[in-house]
Amino acid sequence: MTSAIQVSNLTAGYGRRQVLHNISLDIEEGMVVGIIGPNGHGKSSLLKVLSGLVPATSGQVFMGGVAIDGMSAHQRVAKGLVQIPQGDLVFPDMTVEENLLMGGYLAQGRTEIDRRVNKVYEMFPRLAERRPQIARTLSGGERRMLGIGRGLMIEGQIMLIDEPSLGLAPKVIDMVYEVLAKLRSVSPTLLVVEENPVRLQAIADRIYLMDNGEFVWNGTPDELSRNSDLIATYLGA
Amino acid sequence: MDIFLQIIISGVSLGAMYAVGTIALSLLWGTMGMMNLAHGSFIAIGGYMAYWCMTVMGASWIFVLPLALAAGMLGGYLLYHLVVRWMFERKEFSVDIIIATVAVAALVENGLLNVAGPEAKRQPFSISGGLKLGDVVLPYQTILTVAVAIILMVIVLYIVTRTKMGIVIRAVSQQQVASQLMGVNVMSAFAQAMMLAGGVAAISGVLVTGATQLFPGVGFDTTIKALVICIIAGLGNLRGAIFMAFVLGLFEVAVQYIFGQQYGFPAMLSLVIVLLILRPHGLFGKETVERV
Amino acid sequence: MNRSAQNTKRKEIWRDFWVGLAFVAIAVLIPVFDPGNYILSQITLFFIWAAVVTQWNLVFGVAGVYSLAQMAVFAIGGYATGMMGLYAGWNLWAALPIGALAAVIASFLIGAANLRLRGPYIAIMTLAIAQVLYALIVTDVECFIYKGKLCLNFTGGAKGLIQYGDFGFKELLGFKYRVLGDYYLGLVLLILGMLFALFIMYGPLGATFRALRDNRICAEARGVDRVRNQLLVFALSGIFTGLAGGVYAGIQRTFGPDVLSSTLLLFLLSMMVVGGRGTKWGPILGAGALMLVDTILRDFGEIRVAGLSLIILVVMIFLPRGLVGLVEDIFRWRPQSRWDERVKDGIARVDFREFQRLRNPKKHPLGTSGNNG
Amino acid sequence: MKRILKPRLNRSHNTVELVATAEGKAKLAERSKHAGLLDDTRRSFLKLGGGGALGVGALAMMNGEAKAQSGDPIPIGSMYPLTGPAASDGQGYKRGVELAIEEINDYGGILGRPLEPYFVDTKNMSASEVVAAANFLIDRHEVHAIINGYNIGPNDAEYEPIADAGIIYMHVNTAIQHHETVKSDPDRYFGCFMADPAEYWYGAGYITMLADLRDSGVWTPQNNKVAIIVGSIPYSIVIADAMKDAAAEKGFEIAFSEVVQTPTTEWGPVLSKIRQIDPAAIANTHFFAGDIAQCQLQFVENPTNSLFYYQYGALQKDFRDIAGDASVGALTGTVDGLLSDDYARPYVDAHSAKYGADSDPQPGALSYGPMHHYAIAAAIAGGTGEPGNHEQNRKIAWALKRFTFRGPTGSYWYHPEFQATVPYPTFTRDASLGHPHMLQQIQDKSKPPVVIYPEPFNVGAFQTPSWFT
Repeated sequence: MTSAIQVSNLTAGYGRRQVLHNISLDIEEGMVVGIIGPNGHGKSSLLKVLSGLVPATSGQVFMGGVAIDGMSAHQRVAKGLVQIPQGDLVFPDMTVEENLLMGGYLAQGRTEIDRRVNKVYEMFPRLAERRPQIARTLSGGERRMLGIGRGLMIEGQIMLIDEPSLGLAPKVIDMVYEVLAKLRSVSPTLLVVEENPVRLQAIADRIYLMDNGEFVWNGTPDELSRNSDLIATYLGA
Repeated sequence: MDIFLQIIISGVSLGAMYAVGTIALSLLWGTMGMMNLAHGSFIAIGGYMAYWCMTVMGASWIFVLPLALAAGMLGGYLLYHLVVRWMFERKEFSVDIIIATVAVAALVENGLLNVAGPEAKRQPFSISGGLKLGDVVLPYQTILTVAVAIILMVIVLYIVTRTKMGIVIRAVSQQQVASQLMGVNVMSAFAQAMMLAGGVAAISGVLVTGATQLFPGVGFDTTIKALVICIIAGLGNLRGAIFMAFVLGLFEVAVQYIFGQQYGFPAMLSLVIVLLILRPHGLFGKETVERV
Repeated sequence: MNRSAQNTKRKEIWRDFWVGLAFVAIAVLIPVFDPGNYILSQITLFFIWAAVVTQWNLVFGVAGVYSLAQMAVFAIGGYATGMMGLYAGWNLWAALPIGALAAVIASFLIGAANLRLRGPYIAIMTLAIAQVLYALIVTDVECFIYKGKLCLNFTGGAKGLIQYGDFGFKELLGFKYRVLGDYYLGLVLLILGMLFALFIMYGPLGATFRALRDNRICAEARGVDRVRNQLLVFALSGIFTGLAGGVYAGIQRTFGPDVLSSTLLLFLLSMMVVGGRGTKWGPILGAGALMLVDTILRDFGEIRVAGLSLIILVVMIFLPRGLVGLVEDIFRWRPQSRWDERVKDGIARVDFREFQRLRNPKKHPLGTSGNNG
Repeated sequence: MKRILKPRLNRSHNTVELVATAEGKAKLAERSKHAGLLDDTRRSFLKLGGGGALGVGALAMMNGEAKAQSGDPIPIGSMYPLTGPAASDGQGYKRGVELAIEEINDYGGILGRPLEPYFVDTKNMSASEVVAAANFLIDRHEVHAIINGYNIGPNDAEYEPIADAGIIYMHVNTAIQHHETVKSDPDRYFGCFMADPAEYWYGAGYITMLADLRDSGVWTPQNNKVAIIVGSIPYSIVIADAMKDAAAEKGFEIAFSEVVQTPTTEWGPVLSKIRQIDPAAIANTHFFAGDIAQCQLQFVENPTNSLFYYQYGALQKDFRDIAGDASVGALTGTVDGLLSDDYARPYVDAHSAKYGADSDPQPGALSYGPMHHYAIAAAIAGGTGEPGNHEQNRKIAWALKRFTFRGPTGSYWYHPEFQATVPYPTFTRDASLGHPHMLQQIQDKSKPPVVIYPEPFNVGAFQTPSWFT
């Protein structure tokens, strides 16, 4: 199997403060990988370094065997690396449709964009209903769907999803994970960051545990659920 | 009756000038959150291009607007790459850019002073005469200015709401990080926005100087009034701004007529103060959600 | 506050003490070298502008309220002082407190008018207030009193107030040394104004103002009364601004609406930004730097304005934290990092919790970190 | 005999002078009906011209005999707005000084020492800017004299550093306040000269001119109403006030007067109010050329049968350029006008040779004359005086007052009491002592306005404006 994204000895930080220490990671094509860990220990930072929002201090990132370190965020998107950011970074003063159109920014041709939009509406019928509505007036769950749908518009090979369940009601989280499960069948490689592993265990092939900017453990979801020490120490559950 | 008509016509003339001068300012503010106090420089550049084209080169008036558009776009491009992009990421951008663009305005004014001289000039791209309505005259220049203001507004609105470029500019202004994650080159989107605004401002400069006169500091007054209008209309609300430009023009002229010329501007500013106290987000502005 | 924070604070106070002492010592000694009236009067002007900017910095930099009405407050202080001299016949020394009082009231009202506004709206609102003041003064054309054939308007009109007296240095020191009287008066004004500003910035009020600036919603949620504090910071900044207006009126012996001009306003605003807004020494450093540049450029006639603008632009582009930031970097041998800036806003919005964690509490001894919750 | 001027004038600085002048003016009016005035003034005019010629020649002669003690350049300062809204005037004054200094240096400078000019920009003309500029010129360049244009803001605050240094200061601030300041301490302000008559005289002069036009029969007013549009700076206001004072005496009624906040370009409301009154004459005392050109354009769109008079700004080329055809027929007046006679021609020619035919010689004339006058006076006094050399500068001040100089805008005779020039015929009956207060009319948009009043400076006749029906 070929690796979709490969990270070797990555360090990064903000100013003088180092946040990620020597991270290495190899994700094979079509895999769903979850990263869990306590709040504020570098999970989101790792995604931002991967997507190019935050520069790495050292180390390398390869996509399909090609180094992408020097690329800016928008160039990485063009290579097929999609990040769905944490919270709702939707465009608040644009309609649902316009938000989706922005997702299709790199797509060529009206018909292609229409095809993708319709695909997203199929996946999220709620969004189709809300088509002309201004994004800021959507509910939290709808906005999260919009964020994911917008990400799907790019049709990239790799999707980095940052805390999809953050701040949502359990019912809505169920919906979000239904969608993620569907995504798994569509095929792109997924890297999902979550604070809590419970939901992730259902869809992930492999789970990494991050603490203080380092991976301290990795294994399959089954192994995780069997390791009570780990759960007690890090996840407090 | 004539007096009433006269007030309407003077008010519309003034309002047309305000309106045409407001569009570019409102555009930049609405998209980039940038209060461009160098707006007046673009107005002056447009005016001087017209003067240069028709008086110095002796060319036809046909070339004036394209030339002004090109000069304004170039100016917008330069302003973005030389100044704006360096401070855009800062937290205090909204204040920093005020000071920076004032410095740019002073620089441009000084340059024009040294190159073109301090004298007030007649800007030749204008129509004299007017339509006789009884004892009152509706100047053709006013009709032209109103027409161009509305055409510019329609074009700008079309670009911003209907074209890909417009959607991208709006997206970038609302959510930079997300735009990047959609594959948008934020820098070039802003450069485009500034070029559009620069071109529109330069064209408005041709109109404004045609109705008044041309000198290096010509844009300052228009800028101040345009700012006031944008604020009253609400952040970046282009349609509201155009509407308010005419309302304020009429209001100013009516006050001038009833209470005396000297009270026009202070009354307009007082109205702004009262409006802002009552409606802190402008008349047509939305309450923005504050980011924590 | 824990012990180490207290230690840093004490260290900081001592540092400010020595910086201040050095500044005062130099300022006191300059006239000994007899640099001429021109230099002395330019430095006097610097003292006055620096005094205004330090007070403005409390509102603009520390409390983060983008008010552009500071020169209007200054003007009201100056006009009130001059009018007390002209119409009530008061000695200007006695009129100074009245000027300060008038300025405090005006500043308070301006703060009240802005309570519901934020960001650039405040800038426009305050600019409009200053412009209305200007327009009302220059259109005041009724003769209020006659002095000989001279018609004097109530406010002095566009011409400005005249003949309200001065501080009496002419009689006390003679024509030749009157400049020295002005000089030391300006210095005393700046020293007192700076002490006042430091006192506020070190005190609990300063911490509250900063908390409101950095995160209004969190601060309000924790029970900070924004309305009360905004009114307070406006009123407090009015005291020495009004006094500075009075001192300026007494030194110039004429006080006109040109102090409300946008050129002067932006010159002073540039002082604050170039120096480093929200910092303790930025306003003085910025005022000194810009006065110096402006003075040097006086030799260059027409390009003086252009030169000044260019320098302001360069500083703004390359030194985002102002000259104070540059000085800090020089002493710490640490280059400014763009990512430092970015993390403070853009990126930080994405992950606010991470942002909080990243804050280095040592960098902010009076720290925002303690007040942000 | 009927006194022409109201008591308020007599409350002024110089009762005796003014009353005498008032009587003189009455006589003048009477005599002008016969042809006597012409002869009188023509004679003094010739005398005057001769004096001017002597002036330049004298400087050359004195230079020839001078044994130069030193060839060091003499620093001369100037401080006016070179940037900002009044830059147009400031740049003009700068050219006037440059041109005069070039000419003086061609003749060998002052007693063999060339002059070297230093210019400072006073930006917004505020008190602090101008005082700083004066201090700068004195301390840094040690200028021996400041030959200036005008600054609006300082209210004579700049007199203090200049008086401390004891140098010569000649300006055209056109402000009555100069009289008061000088009279308050003549010994201290010995070096401060105002090289043009105070704005105060404009108002009375304008009404007099209207009356003369009416009385001579070239203009038949439709009624006795006069409307005044008042600019919002003191200069404009003082003039308007003086017009109001003088109107009734000449049989006019001020039917309308309104302050306009300037600068402005929208004149619709005020013009429509005036239109309702339909006055015989309108005066606009705002003086920015571009603004009042708009006023004229908007007036002509829908005119009334009124003479339209503009203060000063209409003299400038900008006014005619902007108003174009609409400018023809407009009246303007000044006590600072560039004369259209043979005496002024060399200046005009030199100006267009140096700065191009397109340049406007009007503002430069106001600094050009005083610069020459100073050079001659300094040569007579035996040299210039640096800051601190009160003794030498007092000699120059004496020479400036003693020897009248004829410049391109009229005669520089400084009144001994208030050290400012005076207007002819409003203040002095002797054309050789005054700056002529001229009424001018634009009769061709491509040419400077034509002087139509007073004798002997007039070169053309009043024409009924084209907008009259």
